[in-house]
Amino acid sequence: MALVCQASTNCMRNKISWAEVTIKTGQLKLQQASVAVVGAGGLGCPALQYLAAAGVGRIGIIDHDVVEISNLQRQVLHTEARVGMHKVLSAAKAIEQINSRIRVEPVTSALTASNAQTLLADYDIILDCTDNLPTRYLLSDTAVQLNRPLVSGAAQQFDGQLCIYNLGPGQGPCFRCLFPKPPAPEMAGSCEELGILGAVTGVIGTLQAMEAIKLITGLHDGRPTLLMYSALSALPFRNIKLRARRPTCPSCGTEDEKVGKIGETDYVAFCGGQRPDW
Amino acid sequence: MALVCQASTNCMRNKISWAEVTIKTGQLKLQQASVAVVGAGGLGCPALQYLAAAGVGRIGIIDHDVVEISNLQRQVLHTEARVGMHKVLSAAKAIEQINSRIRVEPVTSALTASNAQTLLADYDIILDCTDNLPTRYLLSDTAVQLNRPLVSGAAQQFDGQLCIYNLGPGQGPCFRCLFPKPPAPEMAGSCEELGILGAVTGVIGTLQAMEAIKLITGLHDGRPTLLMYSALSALPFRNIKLRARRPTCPSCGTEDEKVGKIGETDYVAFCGGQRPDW
Amino acid sequence: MSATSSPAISLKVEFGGGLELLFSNERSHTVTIPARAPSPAGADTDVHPPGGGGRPADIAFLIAWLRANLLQERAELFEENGTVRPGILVLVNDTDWELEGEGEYVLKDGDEIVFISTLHGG
Amino acid sequence: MSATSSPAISLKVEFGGGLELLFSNERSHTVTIPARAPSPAGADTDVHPPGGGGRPADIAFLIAWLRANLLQERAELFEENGTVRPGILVLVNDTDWELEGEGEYVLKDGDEIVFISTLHGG
Ligand SMILES: [Zn+2]
Ligand SMILES: [Zn+2]
Repeated sequence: MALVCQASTNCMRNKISWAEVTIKTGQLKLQQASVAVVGAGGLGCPALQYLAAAGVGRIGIIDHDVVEISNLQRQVLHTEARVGMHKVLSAAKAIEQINSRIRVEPVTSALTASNAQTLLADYDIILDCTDNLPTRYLLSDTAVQLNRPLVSGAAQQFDGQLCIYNLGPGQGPCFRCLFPKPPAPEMAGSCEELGILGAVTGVIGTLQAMEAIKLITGLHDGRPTLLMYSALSALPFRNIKLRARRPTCPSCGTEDEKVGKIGETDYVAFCGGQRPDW
Repeated sequence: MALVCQASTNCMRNKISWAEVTIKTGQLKLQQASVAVVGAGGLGCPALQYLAAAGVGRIGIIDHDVVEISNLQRQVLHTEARVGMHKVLSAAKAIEQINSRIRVEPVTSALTASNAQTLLADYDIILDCTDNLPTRYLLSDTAVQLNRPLVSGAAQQFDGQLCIYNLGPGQGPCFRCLFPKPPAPEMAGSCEELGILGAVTGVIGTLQAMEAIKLITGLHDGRPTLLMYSALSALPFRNIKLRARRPTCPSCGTEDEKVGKIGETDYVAFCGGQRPDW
Repeated sequence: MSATSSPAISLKVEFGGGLELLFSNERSHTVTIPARAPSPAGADTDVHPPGGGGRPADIAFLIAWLRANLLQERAELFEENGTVRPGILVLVNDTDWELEGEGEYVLKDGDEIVFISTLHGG
Repeated sequence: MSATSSPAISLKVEFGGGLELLFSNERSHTVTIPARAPSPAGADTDVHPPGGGGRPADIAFLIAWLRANLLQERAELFEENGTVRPGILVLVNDTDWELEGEGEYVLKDGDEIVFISTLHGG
């Protein structure tokens, strides 16, 4: 269902057969795939929308927040009528209206170091659509432990970032390889303080769905890259070629070269003490 | 409502005041703005979603099609329950659920050379979210006649294009300046033949909303560019610097330098005789 | 580098918007073309004399060269009267060729030239 | 071009992910820095002798230069132990600096160097 391709004669048929074959087998792979989306907010809504429209067979959604009226300026699956409902249930309802054949698995618990592996083990791909750094580090470590690619999106004000961490088991870097320390809390700000333009999360969240679809259908080239988006820049998109994983990374590094441990990490403390308001 | 920015103290307040001011005045401008979206399909759905979420005060939607089940793989505002309904009414319903303060003006007529100026004259900005070339040329000519920027999106298979035509009255090129002739029908194919990956229309449609928001809030830099998107390429986004309008353009050219006329053009015939199946 | 008799320049050539169908359905090509066009078109005052007569290779020459050497079918959908068919947009290193002199732009080694048609779906 | 006593190189430097707050809240800067670092760090065997001693300007030198000349406040949020604070990613012409030798990458005129932190919102 992801791609429609009907028989027809008025174009160069032989030339598009490759695309057709790819598309047909891709549809089957999508139906058989499972994706976990962590966060049903600004990034999660468009990601869920396009995963569902593409026909991904099973979709898990993890988020403990409830819909607030102020969310509606960028969290486009939620509605005024569903304010107060758990975001994952609101999103599940929206997905069901688009494509009732999708199996949606909503989880209303917060993701924590103690439940992350259990909640995520049963999915092929994990999408990081969260809005805070402690969960981002936790998700990266969990994806490494479970050997899953982590399609990570982030947005602030007019800017976005997109990266698949832990790409091709053991090849691409994890979040900790690139950013071994979180930014200073003074600079990080909160979503509330800085504001996010809804269309920025829309672009990044949709691209997260796209990357997941490429991974599922075998259309991803396997090279780790970071996409930077700046809505107001004269060059709005930059594609950055990334390093391989870092052998000394405490998370994804080679067993006897790892420097530091993360087993007992308190994720919140690591990101600046008292849980900040992001 | 487009951007939330609340008072807070734990970051460098003086440094983000510019962003704050921009955001506050931007919200007012959005409320007072009007945008016409032509086409409530793959591009129109995400564009409408983010225009509505951003709080654009008045949104016109023009499309004569009705929702079909096969649309749902990329036209994310429509639902299984609304199959058979006019797309513009389905989209209006979805927008109302997101933001009931938006004034939505649905038009179920097809856009034609005889009604285009009347239907579009009352909007500040026009979005081309259509799926066929004759309407694309008609919209470009109409935008020139009405002196409106035309935020144009297009998608096929894994590729997309985004451009603001007729940008800054008389400065940027119109669609005809860049593409004086449509591609040969043998090469154009149809959406049905070629298939479109839903997430591609999602990316381009969301970026169309972004460009409209930038124009409305005064954040656009006024330089004409063409954004090319190729979902499978190692360099997925390319930003192309464009020419100014062409003085000899039959549509937007200087009055006594124009070559050719388009007044009596039959748009369908111009694009290859019998109306093709796009 | 390759200094002696026939200097050549290497270019990255891309096709999009359906034009790739005419070129083995490959979007991305690396081509090596002569640094000088065999038959001079306009001014003959050579800026770079080595390699004999003719004019320095420009985009007009590249279009002819692609038609003769890379195009697989339906030449009339790509070339018309010594330039590209109207409706094909040419990009020189991510800039509209109109800003670079169109067919008269003199090619440099490593240039990236893109030929696209408009997309129309939505 | 500017040939005589103090050769310099011009770079495009960008900041993102909040780091711009430390640099006058401007993301994009064009800076001109000495082509040679005043105090040699490691190997002294000069590849490009003009301009006197020292080592050719590398990214480690750029970081020190930015700290001394462009940074407006809170130096400890940018620089730490002669390199960037961990958590800052450095990009050299759209490539992760780790693939380019990190601080030892020797700068060329026209290089584009980007410093970013991770974003976290969603
Ligand atoms: Zn790692
Ligand atoms: Zn024109």
